[in-house]
Amino acid sequence: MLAQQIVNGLMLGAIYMLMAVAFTLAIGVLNFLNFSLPGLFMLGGMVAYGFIKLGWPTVFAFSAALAAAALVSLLVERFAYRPMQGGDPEVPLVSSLGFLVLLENLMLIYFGSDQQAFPALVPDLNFRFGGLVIGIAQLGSLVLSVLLVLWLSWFLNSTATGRCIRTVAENRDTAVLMGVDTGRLVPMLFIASALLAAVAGLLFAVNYQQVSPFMGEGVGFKGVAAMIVGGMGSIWGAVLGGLLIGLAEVLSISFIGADVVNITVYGLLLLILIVRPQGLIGRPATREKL
Amino acid sequence: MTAALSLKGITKSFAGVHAIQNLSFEVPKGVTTALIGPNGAGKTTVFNLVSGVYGVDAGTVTVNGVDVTHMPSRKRITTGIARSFQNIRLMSHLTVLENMLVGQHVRNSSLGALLTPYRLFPNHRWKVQAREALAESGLEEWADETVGALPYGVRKRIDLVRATLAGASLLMLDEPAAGLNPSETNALRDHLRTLMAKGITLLVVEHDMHFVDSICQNVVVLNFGEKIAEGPLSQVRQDPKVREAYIGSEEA
Amino acid sequence: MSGYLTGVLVVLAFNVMAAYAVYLPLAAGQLNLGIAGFMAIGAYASAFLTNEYQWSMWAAIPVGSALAGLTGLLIGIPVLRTHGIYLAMATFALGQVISAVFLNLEVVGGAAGYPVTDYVGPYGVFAAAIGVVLLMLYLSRTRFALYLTAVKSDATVADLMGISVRGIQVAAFALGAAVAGFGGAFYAHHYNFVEAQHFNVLLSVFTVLYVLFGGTQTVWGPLVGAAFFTLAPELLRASDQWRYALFAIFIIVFMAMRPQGLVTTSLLRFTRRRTATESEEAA
Amino acid sequence: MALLDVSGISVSYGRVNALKDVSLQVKEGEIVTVLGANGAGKSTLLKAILGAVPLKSGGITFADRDMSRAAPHKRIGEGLVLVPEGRRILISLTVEENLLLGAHMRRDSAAIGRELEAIYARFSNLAARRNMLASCLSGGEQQMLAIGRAMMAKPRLMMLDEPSLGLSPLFVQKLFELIRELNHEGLAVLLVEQNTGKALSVAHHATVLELGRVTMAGDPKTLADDPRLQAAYLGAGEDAPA
Repeated sequence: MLAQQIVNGLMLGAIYMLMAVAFTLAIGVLNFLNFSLPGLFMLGGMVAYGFIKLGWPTVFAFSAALAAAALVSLLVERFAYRPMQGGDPEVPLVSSLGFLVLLENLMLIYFGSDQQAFPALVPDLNFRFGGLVIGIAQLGSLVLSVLLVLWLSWFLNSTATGRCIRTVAENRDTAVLMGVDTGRLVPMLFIASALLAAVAGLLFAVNYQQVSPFMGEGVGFKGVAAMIVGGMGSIWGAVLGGLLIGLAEVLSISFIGADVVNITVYGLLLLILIVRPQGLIGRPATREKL
Repeated sequence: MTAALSLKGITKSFAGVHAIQNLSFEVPKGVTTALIGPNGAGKTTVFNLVSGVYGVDAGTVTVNGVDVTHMPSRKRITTGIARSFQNIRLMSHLTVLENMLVGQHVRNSSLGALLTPYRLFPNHRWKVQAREALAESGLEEWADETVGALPYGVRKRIDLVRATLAGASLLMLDEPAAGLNPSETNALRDHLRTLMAKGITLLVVEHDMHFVDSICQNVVVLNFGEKIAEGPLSQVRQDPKVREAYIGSEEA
Repeated sequence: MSGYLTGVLVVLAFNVMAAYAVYLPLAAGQLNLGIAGFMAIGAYASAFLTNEYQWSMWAAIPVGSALAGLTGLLIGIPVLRTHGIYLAMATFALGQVISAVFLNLEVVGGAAGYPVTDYVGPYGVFAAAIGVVLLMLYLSRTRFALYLTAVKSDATVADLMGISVRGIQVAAFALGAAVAGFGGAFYAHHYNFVEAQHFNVLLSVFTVLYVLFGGTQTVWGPLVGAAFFTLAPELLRASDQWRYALFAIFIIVFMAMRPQGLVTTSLLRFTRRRTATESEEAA
Repeated sequence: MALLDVSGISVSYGRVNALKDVSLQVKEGEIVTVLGANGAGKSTLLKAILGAVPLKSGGITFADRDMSRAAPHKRIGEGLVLVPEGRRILISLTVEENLLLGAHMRRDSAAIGRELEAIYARFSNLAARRNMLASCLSGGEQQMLAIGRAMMAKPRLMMLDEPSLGLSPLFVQKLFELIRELNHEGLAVLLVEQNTGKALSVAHHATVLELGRVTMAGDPKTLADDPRLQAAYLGAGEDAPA
């Protein structure tokens, strides 16, 4: 039924939304399409799974997962982003893909390639509104991701650090002349986007109760698609794009079939890029000055 | 006789700020003209409007009698106009000779030319011609060097030679003498005089007034995107508006 | 030649063809992250023609390649209006859509895969790869290659010099797509089986890796990159996962130290000069 | 002891030497101007003093601290600020956000609020547009915003890079009045200008750069009458009336 599918679509969309916002922070501020983020998403789910299996309390396992993602993200900054400044834009992209491949294979060596069952952490409680069934984990995740994005938006708009970040996004040279300490701010942004991706990974694990070394690819790439559909560099674009892609995926699965997901989702992306490359919310680029 | 370049009522604004306002002037054939004015007066913008990097908001641009106002930037070079760049825009991964071959494109643009394996023939016609042009400017020793690593003065000359290779009758040079040492400036002056002797018309943006004085017959002065004076430099220099624009009034 | 060595060299030949398909547009500054999609078009189209219409594969392979090139042309015209990351994402999406379409196309077997009747042996594949390399060497001697670099280096100035930047970009993109389709068509007829899952994102991405690793400044870069990536893992006697993990570390460290790639113009010039001096001294 | 002491600095971009052995001093409460034609290295000098381009040799001392290797944010934190060439207003931020950006390193929010109001009182045009995007300001208003933004960092020395660029004569007039006013309130100023006459009229000391070297320095009144100065701009000074 449609209303139920819309709820499910919004839930999946919330995860894409977090990923899209993570990508937006990297690309909007640092001009870096950071393909290690799907790996950090996976790391969030897998590390938490590993520690829970070892018998750690959930809170510690989750914290360890977030810390691991942040730490790896700092390595990405150091080895994929920092050395490439001023070079061809595709080089850091490829190095960050190297990190994705590395993380996936390290997890593969440790856990094997099978899907692992993530324990049910939230009591299996459902709310019913008429015919709608909403799981408590589902609702909690949706609320948490919306709150995260709202907080981030507030942070960027209303704090001194947020203004510095927006200054770097608009013009990095000007930011340096204004005394913005990019040496501190850039690693901070890498940590922030890693945490967003890892939280998305945790929410995914809790909701769908499964993790695997390759769980980041599909979700991560759809996060990129969501960011572009909404409009690169805009948080609200990422939100809109994430929800749209989530809905498109769930609705096409339930009304057409699982095999066509890539056609609808990436077809939508391709269409947007041809018709309106700047995305639904976004400004077109202007021609350079001589 | 048609002018090499004629601007009529050109207006351009960026984000609401007027960059060029109702600007009109002519560059007659064979009259070396300088476009001068304080920083930010809009000189480079004029070059960008003429070469088509930006479209004008109003007015017409005519090159050698051809109205190019609405012509795409790529086609304008076919009307006989070529330019150099203020910040030396050479293809830094290519060699000097290869940059020259790119500069020749407009005269050698057929599909056959595109697919001829010219690199297999050491004495290919177009290569010989490019080498000759380099030799004329004393640059032949650099021909096979990658441009990126060359000294500033050399790159500046390469930028100029590349512009001449389009076979244009009107050359627009954006600060050709900027950053050159005195002997390089003298060499440049000689080079430009050779071009003038070949019948090429020059329009020059330049800050070095000695240099302008030594080659230009006519001077157009811009300030705030408007023409404030025009005439020979010796006359323009006396103009109170020009002095105000450059030196500023002394009473605060 | 032992069966093992032949098998490795065949993989190398396919990787070389894919690498040049990525290299052509990349030399003009356009990152194609959907090369696997164009390989799929060449593979499926040529297989379909030999299977269903009993075409000779020597006719079907070029037609498959041409169809991939045509798709590149038709898609390239609208997509190449975008730049940089937008273009990379558009090609990425395109690759995903193409392989998803084949996955759902029942006339070519859908998800079950598509067996191919005609067979081309290893020497045929080698000849195809050598043909592609020769074509690239030829192109690298022409103004077309010069303009690719010019467009990448400074599109605005190239435009002002009268070069049709869009034309050059679309041509490079479509030609790259045709080369990918050519490789894909040989792939189908060598392995006698095509499945859409093979033409996935990782294939596209790894191909881009070879090319950037080898370096895009010279025509030799993709060849060296593909050779290294195909042969080096064979020498690493480790499990697949360790192999990939070590490889990923190697890529990260290498790109951080030498972002311009292994083979560069200055490297070539340096060795050429060295050999020239040495032969003079010998004489 | 001077507030700012630049001693023998050299800066190069790749192989090009942009500054060669440049020295100058700014004392407390002083306006010093740096003059020179396009490409003489004036902007590079200011960026080097701020720390945005590295020194090849020489040293910079500000308020008795060696700043030769300090990052820009350290120097700005000490009260050494730059109003950059072309104003560099952030157009995706509002007017007020641009001003607050200037104070981003300070934690004394009450004082920041007071100074914000003081700036609005001084520039009523900015007050009226405080919540609008900075892109809607005119050129002159943008210059006021750039100076206001620099003031929000509580500067002891303000460096201005070609502040009169692209401004109408009326606004240039206002701008120099403002510079003089700020100086009377105790701010030291290092001013780079193309508008030589104006700059010399407000300065206590002047330095002329040519091709990255100091060629003249001294009292502005004496320099103003020096024919060599005119020659540096308009060429052939002999036939022009002084």
